[in-house]
Amino acid sequence: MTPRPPPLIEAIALSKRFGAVQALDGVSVRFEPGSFHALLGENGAGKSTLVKCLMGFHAADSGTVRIDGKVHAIADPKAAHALGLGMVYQHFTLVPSMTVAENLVLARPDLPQVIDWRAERKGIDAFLARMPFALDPEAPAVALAAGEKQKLEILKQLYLGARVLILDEPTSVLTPQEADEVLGHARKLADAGALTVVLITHKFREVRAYAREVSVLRGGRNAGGGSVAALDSEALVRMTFGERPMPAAAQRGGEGIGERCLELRGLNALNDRGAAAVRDLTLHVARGEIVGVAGVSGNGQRELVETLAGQREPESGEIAVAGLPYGRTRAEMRARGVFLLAEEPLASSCVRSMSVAENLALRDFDHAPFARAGGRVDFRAIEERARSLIEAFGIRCAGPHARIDTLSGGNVQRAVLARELSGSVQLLVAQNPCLGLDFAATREIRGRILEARNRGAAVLLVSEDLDELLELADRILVMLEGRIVFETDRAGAAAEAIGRHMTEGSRR
Amino acid sequence: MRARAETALITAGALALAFALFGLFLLANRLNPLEVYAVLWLGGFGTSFSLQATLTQAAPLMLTALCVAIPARAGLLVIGGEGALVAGGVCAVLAGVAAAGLPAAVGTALVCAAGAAAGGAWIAMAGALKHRRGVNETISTLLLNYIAIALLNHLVSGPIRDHTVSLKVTSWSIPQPYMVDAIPGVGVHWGLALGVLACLAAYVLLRYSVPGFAIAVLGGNARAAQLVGLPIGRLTLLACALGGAAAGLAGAVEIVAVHGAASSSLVVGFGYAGILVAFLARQNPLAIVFFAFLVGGISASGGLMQRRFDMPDAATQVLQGMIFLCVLGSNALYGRVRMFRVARAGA
Amino acid sequence: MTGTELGWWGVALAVAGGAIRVSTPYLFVSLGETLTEKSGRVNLGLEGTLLMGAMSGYGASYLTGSPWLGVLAAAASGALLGLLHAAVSNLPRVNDIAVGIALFIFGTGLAFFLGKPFVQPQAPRLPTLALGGFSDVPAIRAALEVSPLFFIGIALAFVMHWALPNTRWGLIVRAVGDNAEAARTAGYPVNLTRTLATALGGVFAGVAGAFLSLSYPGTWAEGLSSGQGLMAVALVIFARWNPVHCVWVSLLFGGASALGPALQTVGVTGYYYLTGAAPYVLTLALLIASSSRRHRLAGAPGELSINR
Amino acid sequence: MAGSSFDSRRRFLNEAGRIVSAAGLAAAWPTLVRAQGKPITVGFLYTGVRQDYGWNQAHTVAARQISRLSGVKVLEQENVPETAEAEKVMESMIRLDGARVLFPTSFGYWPFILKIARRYPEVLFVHAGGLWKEGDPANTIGYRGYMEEPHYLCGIAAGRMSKTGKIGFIGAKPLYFIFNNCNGFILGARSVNPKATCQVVITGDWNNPVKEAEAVNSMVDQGVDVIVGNCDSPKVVIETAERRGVYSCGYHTDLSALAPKGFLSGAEWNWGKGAEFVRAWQTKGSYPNLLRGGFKRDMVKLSPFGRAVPEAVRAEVLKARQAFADDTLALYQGPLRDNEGNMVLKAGQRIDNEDNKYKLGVKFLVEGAIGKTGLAR
Repeated sequence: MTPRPPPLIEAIALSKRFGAVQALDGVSVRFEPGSFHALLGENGAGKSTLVKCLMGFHAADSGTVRIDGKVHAIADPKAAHALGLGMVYQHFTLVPSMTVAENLVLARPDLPQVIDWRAERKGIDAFLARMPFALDPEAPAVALAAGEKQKLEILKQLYLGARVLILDEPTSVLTPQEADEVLGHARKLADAGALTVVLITHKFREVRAYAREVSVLRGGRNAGGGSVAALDSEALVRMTFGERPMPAAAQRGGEGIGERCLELRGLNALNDRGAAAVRDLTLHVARGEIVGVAGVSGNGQRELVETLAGQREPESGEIAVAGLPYGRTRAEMRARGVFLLAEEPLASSCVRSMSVAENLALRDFDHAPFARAGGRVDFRAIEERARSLIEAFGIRCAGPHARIDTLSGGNVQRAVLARELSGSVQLLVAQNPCLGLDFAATREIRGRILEARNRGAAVLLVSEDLDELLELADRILVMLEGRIVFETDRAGAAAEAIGRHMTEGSRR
Repeated sequence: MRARAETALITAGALALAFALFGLFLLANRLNPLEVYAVLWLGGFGTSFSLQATLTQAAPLMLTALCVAIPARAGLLVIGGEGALVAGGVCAVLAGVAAAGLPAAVGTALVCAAGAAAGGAWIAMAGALKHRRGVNETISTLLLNYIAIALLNHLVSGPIRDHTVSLKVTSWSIPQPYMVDAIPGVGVHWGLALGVLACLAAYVLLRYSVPGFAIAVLGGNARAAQLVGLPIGRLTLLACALGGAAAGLAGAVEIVAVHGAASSSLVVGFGYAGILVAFLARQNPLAIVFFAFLVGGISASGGLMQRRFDMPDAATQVLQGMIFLCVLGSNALYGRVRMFRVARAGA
Repeated sequence: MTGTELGWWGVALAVAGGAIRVSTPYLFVSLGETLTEKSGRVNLGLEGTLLMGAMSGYGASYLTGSPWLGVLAAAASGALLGLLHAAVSNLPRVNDIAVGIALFIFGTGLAFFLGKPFVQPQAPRLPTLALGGFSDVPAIRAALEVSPLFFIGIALAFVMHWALPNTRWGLIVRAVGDNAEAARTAGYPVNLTRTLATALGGVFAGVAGAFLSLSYPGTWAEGLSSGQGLMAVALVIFARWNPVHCVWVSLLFGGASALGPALQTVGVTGYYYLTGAAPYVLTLALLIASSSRRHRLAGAPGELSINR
Repeated sequence: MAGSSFDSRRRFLNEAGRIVSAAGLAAAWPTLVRAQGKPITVGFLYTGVRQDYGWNQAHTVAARQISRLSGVKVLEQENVPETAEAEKVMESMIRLDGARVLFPTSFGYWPFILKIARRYPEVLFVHAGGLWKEGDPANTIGYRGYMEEPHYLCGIAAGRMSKTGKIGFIGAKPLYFIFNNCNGFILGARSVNPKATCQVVITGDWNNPVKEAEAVNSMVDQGVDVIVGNCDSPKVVIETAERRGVYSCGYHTDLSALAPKGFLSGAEWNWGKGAEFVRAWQTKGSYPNLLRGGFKRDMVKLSPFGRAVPEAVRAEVLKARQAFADDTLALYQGPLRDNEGNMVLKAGQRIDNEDNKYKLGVKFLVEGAIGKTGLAR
């Protein structure tokens, strides 16, 4: 099929409100045909809402969308596909049990009732030949690595004849090396004039390396933009973060590094699909020390934290806390002061149907004063303690009886923080504690983690946010494909070197 | 408190809808719904005698409903009440026969305990398979039902058969003193008292006890339960064992209060009816007492409706099916009813 | 009469003949449930659908005189109950397994309620194909007197096996059952697809019922079904959601049911209950062997409520 | 779906009534009509469906007959399980419907009758199990026909008509009366064909169409060409036998309509005595507490012969029936071995046809039976 040039996409004064939140407030943006346009902004700046309006997922409250000059009301994704718009989402939209070929063909609107697979395969092979990266059409999607899945998502949109490809934070699940490969190919396709690429990201590195134009959003409003070449990084930072002062580094205090608290030796664990996720991992965390584990998600960090949390059985290797083998039982957690901040607090460490007070008591409802003689739970005591914690940790909620799933993300994390840090913490394991939180909440939570460290707790901080690690960690390890591949102490830590190790020796 | 009112209103609405639909069904079969419902009231609830009949039906349902409700609290969907009841009945008889010669009350208590233990073990098997091997508990308890019934029939017609009884194929019978008769003045066997007590105990245990709270955490979010180090395996087994014990007790009651021996009369669908009662009560043990009474009343009135209107006995099943579907459908309304939205938003 | 003393060889023949006769209802319910579960929904109510099919099939055949019209009526009643199951299960926060049990109670009650007038009369039965003509041994001829529904069932198994990967609807059903979010993003209606799949599953179960009442054992009675509908879910797991495997699994279940009576005719008595329960024990054993704590059963659709 | 009007249902019930041969009733009819007495309500309880061609339908015939008595209103309730519910249903009929005579037809209701009979002396409980013994309440009656006698007659027909000399007996459960019927059937057949053998299959359920059909098929595969089924509803056994082109004998009611070609004859109940009990209770007359009998007391009947039965065989069977009626033919008489070779009755030993105690204790199958009772000796 002869590639028609991609259309000019113009969004004029788009506004969209979700309940109390004004997600978009009169945003205008213009994607030139064949350009590689980055949409930059913090989490919650309105990037996703904007493109979802373009793709017809949401109907904008006001404002118009013009394609090649003609105004279009895009009712749903099907209409957007018809106009040549295609989008790749952060979460995968693949059918695991289907092969690459089936996933490609599935999305086609004009799929005949009976599929002639010989003809389809010829079409797919010809299409793949034109593409910069190759995938085995017969491979089931479930067996693909994260990077290959992302490539298949992109191939799916191109196979559908998308001429405007919107990538929503595509590299969050890729190794930097895989991200470079994917974005590099996208850039080549855009330069060839066959495709307009819109990259939604909050990573300056990617904007500088690949985008030609950039538009910055802040708080749902236009915050500047233009050609990347003409803007230096200071300008980009100012547009993205506005005049806010850079987060003041919390003061580091405490009596310095004590003896070893957490020791892992030769730890192995599998992921949900039975593939090796944590490979022969050895590390230790001493009292009064924050050890950061850097790495792009999908390299075994989730499985490591789940193993420490008791949510996953290790295949082999030893886990020791305070010198003793750690079986992740409730008694050991209590005796040795082991606490954990999971990545999605509501999904991993709270019970949605229970109240805030009950969730705060998950760790100690079976001990006095909350458990009375004869195994009776004293709900009054639980409620009293909850009131004091809500006070102390500033949890905004409708009181201790409110269901926890009625609280905002930040407040849920504060509640979990209150539960985990109000005791005598010897070892704290935290995974992406500030994921998706607003600026103020992030600063407060990082402050509390540092306080725990200053009080002598050993902290293992697993995070995909390099800035967070640089700010908090005394020592930073890099985890790649289930192994520790690099270590640096706080002084010698350089974002560039850590970034390289996060990518070196990647699979291909 | 507001959430409880919401549940009551929506469930009442669903029941009203079900009775309305059944009314249409009666009209389609040239029967006057009002007359039928009058007889249903008379047969199930109208006179002191019909209340007795209803309570007789309701007693086993309370226990088999707990076999669904308690595991549901731990997030498991168990439909093995029928098998646990049968296992309970058989072991109750074996215990009674083996421990003959005890004082009556002790004997009866022992027989009931054996029944409960057997039922508990039977469903705990499904709990163990779920925890250790990841086998889905709904399917395994369904299969265990059929296996239990086959074992019952095999044992009763062979190894433990009482050959002196020419009346029917039945097992040895327990010593006569271990049998109990009706609760004086109520005209219903002691199974009723045991059923109500079991529901109360289950409510208090699940709501106020430490293991009950732990089971609720497991049922609410298994990952959170793991994170705070709760013993998932033991809690799963405990929830299944308690549920199975309730159904096993129902089997033992059929022995000590009704038949005196195990036979195919143990397999009459109390297990499956318990699933209906548990879902009507939305797995709340206190509400089970009420809905067992309601479902028992419908079944008890089935006979009178049959006699007065020459209506097939299956009519009560059709009505129960409609009630079940309407109440399940009403789950969609929670959080949607404007009046209660404030309760849910907790603003 | 050339009735030779067949002895043990007779048992094998009886089990083979029995396997074919008794397996057909298992085949249809397992194919129906496979399709329903491929779309991500479990229908435990097939026992009620089976009985409704048996009743409406027998009734229609009696009233119209044509057994094939009976099969059609059974299919229609199956579709209606399937649609009812889908209608309630499509609602938010409704557990499709509980809806299945509700339909098991409702369908069984409705079948026995409406079926009262048909217990007495005799309805014309489905014809059978006499495939044993070549042999003069009556037992072989009898064993090979097979209902056309058996072959239709096998044909449908292969058609479904071909259709799932090779037709548009097949892909949509598999997508909806494995990753509903992905199907929704690709613009396919999840609930509508599941409704159709459950309705079609109901049709299969209805036809299974018609076989019981119009072909073998060929009567309408309240004790007709003995859990074939409920067992469909276990059969499908046994067959790993593969339609062609459903054929072998059904033959296995049919053979086990025929084993009991056949053994007795050669004097092996006293175990009729245990041989009857053999299929259930087998299924449970397989379930235990093939399940693992970590990942789902091979071939299991992702959205199945019994897998999460 | 088919219409579900109740009129068509009533039509079928009457049709069932017509099937029963009117002859048996005609004799007793005049005496029943004359009896006057205060109006009375009679309640029937069934474990299954009334028109099952089987056990329940046989009782429905008696219920029809009783309903035609003057001043009698009959209530019927189906599918009453043998649990505590049965007790409540009986009480419900007494208290809510004012029933004064109850016919709990199923075998398993007897213990519940004993439990409540003393509480309702004004109600007569009539049970078809024939299990009344000294000490049981006076207002209860146990009556039952010796069905082994008509089975013996069917055995004669089977012995004569069978070409392979192999006949088949399908029993529901391993109970004494099932074994008596089976022994009667075999003894009848061997009285005319000493080498005849009988396959015995126990299905294990009172009502399991699939197993019953499988049993018939596997028997016919073994060369059996005459089959009788002792389960709640013999409809499936008769129909399957007819389809396999072999002879069949009926049980409970007259099933000749279901097997025009292969039907030989059948053993039928005659619960007619029930009407006499009702009349006695109505008029405060006397009634027996235990009534068991065969042809001599007209408590059992033989179905009309099928087309296939030649004149000679009919005559032979009717002669034997007369012998039973005159009590000159004893079913169990020595020398008699069981199918495991033990001598059960020595030569000259004769068991009276109404020796209830002996018959209750039968745990053996006579010589020629292939199969085991599964009962400890």
